[in-house]
Amino acid sequence: MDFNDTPEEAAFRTEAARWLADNQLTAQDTEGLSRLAIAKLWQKRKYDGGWACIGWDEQYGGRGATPIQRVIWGQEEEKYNVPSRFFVIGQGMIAPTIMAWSSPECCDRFLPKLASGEEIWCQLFSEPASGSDLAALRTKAEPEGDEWVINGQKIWTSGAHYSDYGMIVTRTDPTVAKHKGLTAFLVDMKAPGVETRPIKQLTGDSDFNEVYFTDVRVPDGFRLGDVGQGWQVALTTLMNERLAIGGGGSGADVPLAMKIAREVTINDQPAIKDSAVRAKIANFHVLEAGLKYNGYRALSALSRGDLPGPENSIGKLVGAPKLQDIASFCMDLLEEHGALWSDDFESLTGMAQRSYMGAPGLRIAGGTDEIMTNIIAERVLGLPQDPRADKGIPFNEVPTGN
Amino acid sequence: MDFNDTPEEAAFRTEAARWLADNQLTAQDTEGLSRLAIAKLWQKRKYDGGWACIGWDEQYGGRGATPIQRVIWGQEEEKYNVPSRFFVIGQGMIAPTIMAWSSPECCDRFLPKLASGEEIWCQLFSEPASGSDLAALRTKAEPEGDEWVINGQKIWTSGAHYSDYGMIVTRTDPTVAKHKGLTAFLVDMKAPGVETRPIKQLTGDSDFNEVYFTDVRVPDGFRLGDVGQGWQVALTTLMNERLAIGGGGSGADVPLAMKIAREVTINDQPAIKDSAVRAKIANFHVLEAGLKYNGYRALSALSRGDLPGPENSIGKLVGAPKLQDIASFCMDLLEEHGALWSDDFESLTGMAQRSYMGAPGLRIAGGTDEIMTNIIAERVLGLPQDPRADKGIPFNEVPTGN
Amino acid sequence: MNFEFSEEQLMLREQARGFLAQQCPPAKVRAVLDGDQGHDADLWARVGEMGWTATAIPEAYGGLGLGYYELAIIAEELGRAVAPIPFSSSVYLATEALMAFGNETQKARWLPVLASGECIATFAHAEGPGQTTASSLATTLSDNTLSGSKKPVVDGECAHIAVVTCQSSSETIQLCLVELDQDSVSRQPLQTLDFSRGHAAIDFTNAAAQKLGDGAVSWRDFEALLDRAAVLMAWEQLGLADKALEQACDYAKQRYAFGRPIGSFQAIKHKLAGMYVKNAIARSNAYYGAWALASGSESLPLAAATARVASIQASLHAAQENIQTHGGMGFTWEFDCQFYYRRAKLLSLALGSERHWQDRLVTALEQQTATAA
Amino acid sequence: MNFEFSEEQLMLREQARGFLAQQCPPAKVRAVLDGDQGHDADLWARVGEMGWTATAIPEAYGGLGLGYYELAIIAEELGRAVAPIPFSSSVYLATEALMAFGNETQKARWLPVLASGECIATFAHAEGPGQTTASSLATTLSDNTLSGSKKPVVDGECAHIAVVTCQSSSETIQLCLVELDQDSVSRQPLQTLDFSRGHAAIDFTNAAAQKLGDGAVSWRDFEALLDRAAVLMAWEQLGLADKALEQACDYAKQRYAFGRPIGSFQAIKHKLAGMYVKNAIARSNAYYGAWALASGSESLPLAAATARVASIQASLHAAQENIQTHGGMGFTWEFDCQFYYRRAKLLSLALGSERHWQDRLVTALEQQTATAA
Repeated sequence: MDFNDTPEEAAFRTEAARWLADNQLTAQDTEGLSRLAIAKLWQKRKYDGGWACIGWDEQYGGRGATPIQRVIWGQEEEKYNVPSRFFVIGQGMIAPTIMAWSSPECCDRFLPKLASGEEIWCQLFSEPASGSDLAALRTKAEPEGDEWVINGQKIWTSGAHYSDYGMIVTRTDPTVAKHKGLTAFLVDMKAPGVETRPIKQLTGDSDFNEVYFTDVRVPDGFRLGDVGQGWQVALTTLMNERLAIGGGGSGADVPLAMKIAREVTINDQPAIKDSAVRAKIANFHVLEAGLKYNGYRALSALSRGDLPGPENSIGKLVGAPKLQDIASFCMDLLEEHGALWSDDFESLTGMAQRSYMGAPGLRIAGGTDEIMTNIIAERVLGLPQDPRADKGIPFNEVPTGN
Repeated sequence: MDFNDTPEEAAFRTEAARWLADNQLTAQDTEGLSRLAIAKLWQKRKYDGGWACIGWDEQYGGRGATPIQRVIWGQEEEKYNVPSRFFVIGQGMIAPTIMAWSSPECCDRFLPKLASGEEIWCQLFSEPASGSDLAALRTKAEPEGDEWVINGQKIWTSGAHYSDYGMIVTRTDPTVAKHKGLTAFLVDMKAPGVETRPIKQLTGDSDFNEVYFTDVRVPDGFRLGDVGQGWQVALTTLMNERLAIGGGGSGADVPLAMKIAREVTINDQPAIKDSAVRAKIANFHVLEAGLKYNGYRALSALSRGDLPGPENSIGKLVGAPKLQDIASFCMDLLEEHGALWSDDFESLTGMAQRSYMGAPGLRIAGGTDEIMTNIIAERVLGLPQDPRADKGIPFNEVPTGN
Repeated sequence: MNFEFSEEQLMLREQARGFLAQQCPPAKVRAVLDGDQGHDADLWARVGEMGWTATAIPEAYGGLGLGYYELAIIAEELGRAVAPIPFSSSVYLATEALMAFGNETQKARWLPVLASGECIATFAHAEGPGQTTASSLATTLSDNTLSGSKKPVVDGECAHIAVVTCQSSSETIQLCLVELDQDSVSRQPLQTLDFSRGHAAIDFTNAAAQKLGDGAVSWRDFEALLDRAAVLMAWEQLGLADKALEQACDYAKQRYAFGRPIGSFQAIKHKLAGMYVKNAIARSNAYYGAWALASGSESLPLAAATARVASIQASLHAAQENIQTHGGMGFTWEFDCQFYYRRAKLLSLALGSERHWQDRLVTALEQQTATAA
Repeated sequence: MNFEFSEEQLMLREQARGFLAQQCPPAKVRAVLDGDQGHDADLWARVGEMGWTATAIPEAYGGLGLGYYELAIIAEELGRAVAPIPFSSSVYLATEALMAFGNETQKARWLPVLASGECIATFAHAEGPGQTTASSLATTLSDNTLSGSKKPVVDGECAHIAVVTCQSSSETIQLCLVELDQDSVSRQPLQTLDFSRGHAAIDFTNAAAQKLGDGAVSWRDFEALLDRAAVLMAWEQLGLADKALEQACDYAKQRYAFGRPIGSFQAIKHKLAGMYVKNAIARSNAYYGAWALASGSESLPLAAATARVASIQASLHAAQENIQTHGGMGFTWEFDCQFYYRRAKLLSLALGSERHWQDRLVTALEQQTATAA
């Protein structure tokens, strides 16, 4: 075991760090710009310097970097406060799908502009009646000449309101089994008939949208895979979602709990001296450290040239409920004061509350706790599937309760 | 709310208490007798005095008492150290089944001797391949003249080795659906072909048996209900099992944990001063008190003439894991010393260990945690059943994995 | 043995539930949540007309002279309805403080208007983050002059009067009564994570105030006041927990995935059964708490702490797993799941947190053992 | 970045697993459980021949001079096999104490026979129920004469020598080395809930003993010894936890109820996934613990406590839910589930319980923050 880079890794890291130091955004560069504009500026600068989407082939703007090089680049880039979330879906999840399933023309048309940040993408999978049961989607696509006409509603679409294009999965045949009647397309989000409405969340924020499609026309050339192959196409996207090794993001954590516990008192002593407080903090640390070192093990696998396995799916499953619990615990330490709403997320209460309000969403988005647990049981432990009430039944005959 | 008896209840309690005081077993009575012999002696004395099985009709030896009178009698009798467990299955579970499903001849033949303690009964339901899935039993009964011939194996039979009779559920038709091909019988446990073998448990004790049936002959008059009605008959027995309101039994509990926590130290202070210890004890008390007052609420329902509902099934579901947890916690307080095996169950470690070793059985016997949880979900909350892979399929075609 | 409410009490429950279904539907809660008022003044007025604020106040002071069983029942229903009104501050705490510690003049002056609901009272104790103890209190009262800062004060933005805790000694506490509409009192409205209940920071700068009763109150008597409020709060939390469970069950029966109701999946059905079990434990403990409160039992400290810990655990769990059962919809502003999630956490932070009551529970157990020995 | 064992180390694991499958099948564990010996002497001899007892001992003292990664790997495999041998006492504790604190003469005398396995050593610390601290120790050493009672001493019934803790000051501890086969040492064999590991109470009445090293050891250095052992113990617990999970999964795939494998019911499959998650967290923390131990990192106290707490939680949970998954059969003497249940609890009580290590973990976190500041 060795936490240090190999000589090759170290050389790559030096090169990356140097470029970043030389090309970082200055206050002057970003003055007056929105987060989105800053993100586009930075992405373009990386693209021009050959540091955008480094894992991609050169022809699309990348440099054919290895997975561990991508991680090293990420670690170095993370040291600078650059906005990146606008591109995660397009570059991390949809681009690999385009590479795998679309025509060379589409690749040439879309990938370089994805890499340069010129075009932003969203993913249109979920629907009101298909959440955990993703393949139960109902948005229709019907052929008309060499076009398809899309009608239906998508939901939980991040970034739909600022996206240029989207990847959509539709039902093209409701008379065959659920997974068999789907077809995937690329869709112009500015096309007539596309309407986006923000969803207000529990937190008060609106990170997601509903997107309505009314007679939206898509050329057949924007089809991904064959007609009826939409589920396999979607799986490529989802697999890339799971493979994305991201930083855990910020939120209530052990350092925050320790900080609060040093500042408040219990029975007129610092709360950190209280044994019950200590036991809880210790348990939270076990989870946080376990996830951190789990991540190190996944990196080691990448470094050896292996792909991390499905055991990586414990991250969200452990992390989201832990976030909820530790946020609640931090508020408890503050007693009644813990309830005071603070928009200052740097403050003790603000960070705890933001986490407490956001955690329920984290436990649901991208696969609920229950779905993630099923995945571990079936794919890691090899346990048998649940009996499937919808198996082999034409989609339009599957019970829906209505 | 009032914890006191109604005037009628108080009068009954006084009468019961007086009889018990006048008729209690003396040291002289029990000298040299086994627990079983003492139990039989006491049961006979109650029978002769009109205090056996008081809820039964007079013709079978009872006095037609109300449910709350039975509870009051139980509370008063509990004050005397009398062994009763030998009769619980026969009197509490099988007798109601006999009353509901057997011929008047069988009632007259068996019930008075059940009430007087002259005959002891066991319940022969579970089999190696039918545990949680009780109706999947395979022991065969085949008609021959006006007799039935039984072949097969039962398991987890409490008291089989000292029982005179048993109630057995058998499969009389394997070609119909699982629940439909069953028939129940009374069976003489001393008949040729009945062989009993004790099962050694995790605890080292042998409370249960395997019972093998080889060409055991049972007269058709010993049948309970019609041929094919065995499942309904068994449900009568199981319902009475759930209705039995018993004392929780002894084991590791909050008073034990408090006692240990006062005697051992943490950081050279009594462990009871440690905040983490206190938080755990508080949580255990919440469960213990909750179950206790849940029991009071069930008694109130009885007192009003209502039957306690299925919500009573939380007792074992909460109590068994709690027992396991608090036993483990008590051992932790003792540190390495907590592992020392003690046959003295009155000692601090002995009680904790007995509970720790016994709790896994309690979480399984009479319905696993998982089955009890399903019962609450379906019968109390009205949630839909699991899809049934064996529904409507002939029993001999249900997948068994073999 | 009768460990159940009486017929009349059960009828009161039905009545209260029906009243709140009419007068406090989710839309009313949402209106306060989305609006800039800290409570629903109209609902408060109607609750006053129903006599709920008068429940436990003796008839001599304009109350109904009913008991704590009735108040527990009302608390449960208010919890189910997530009612956006200052009931707990005014009734469980301030009114109780007046009845326990006030002198005759004070009772005669304030109890009738508290009973009618004309006057809203609150209870100002916390002085910033963390636990408030006899020795941490910095607010002072001398010569009927009150100085100090209280934050947060639940329902402090709408209350007319406040019972305020002031420093005394390490083993006693001075309570005082202060009218909030005076120049030397300044109020800063505060939002909490539950937008449907107003809070405030209140600064007293030589404000006119009077001692509640005649002198300082022992810490033990003060804790008894909190014990009483904790029982009622436990019932409110229990009502909330049961409502959240019902909502989750309803959704699980009606929402389909993979061709069947999600409530037929053990992942969901066992989750809901787990919520039910916690609620059942909390309910039985709340019954005992109500009995101990109503009967003036010596076991009140233990009964209150047990009921409170059980209800905190049940309500937080039910509220969060209700959202989880609803999936993405549960996380939207549009769905009502958020009401329970916000309120459950708010109530769990009132009167001292889970750890505080766990500690008190064991103290009560120790005292019980000591008494028995 | 390489946070994985080397090829050679992974090969050692395969080899160790194969060896134990042959030499320590469940029947061997059962033989000790059912018999009246506290360990399997034959297995111990073979383990010595394999050089496992010599793993971390320098070559100069007859050891293999390998490191702690190798010892962690062996510990994991011993845990999987529930090996009934005094490995942890002799290797993780006594040998380590000798290497850390012994003088040259002591090392030269004892390490070679510990390396070969000829000599079994144990570590005698506890003196009755509850926590043992510097100030609670009553055993004394003066002029090479040892007096006191140690109970329980793990593997004390078969050990030849013992490292014994004696009182010194409130901040130091005196360790001594004592040969157990002498008249002034009396041993009383003790059974624990794990019948497959012998224990003893040992009374020393002016027994001949010698200081380990030259003087008292600081409490901090003593804790470092326990930290080192805790990492290795965590690996042993982890091996046990993984084996229990595997057993439960195998059973859940093969046992049918209601016409399908019980492992297809979410009640069971989510239970098993939950065990997997705890084990995965424990494994990642154990990796970091091994790294901190092997590299002599300053983060050893935090890494050790984290690994230990995670492994206690994972192994107790896995062992108990393995029984639950097996239903009635899991509760029989005949099935092997009991091995894991007994051993998991025994190991969780060694070296200080969960609460002890939770406390140490936060102390280490506090020190880390203090250092960073």
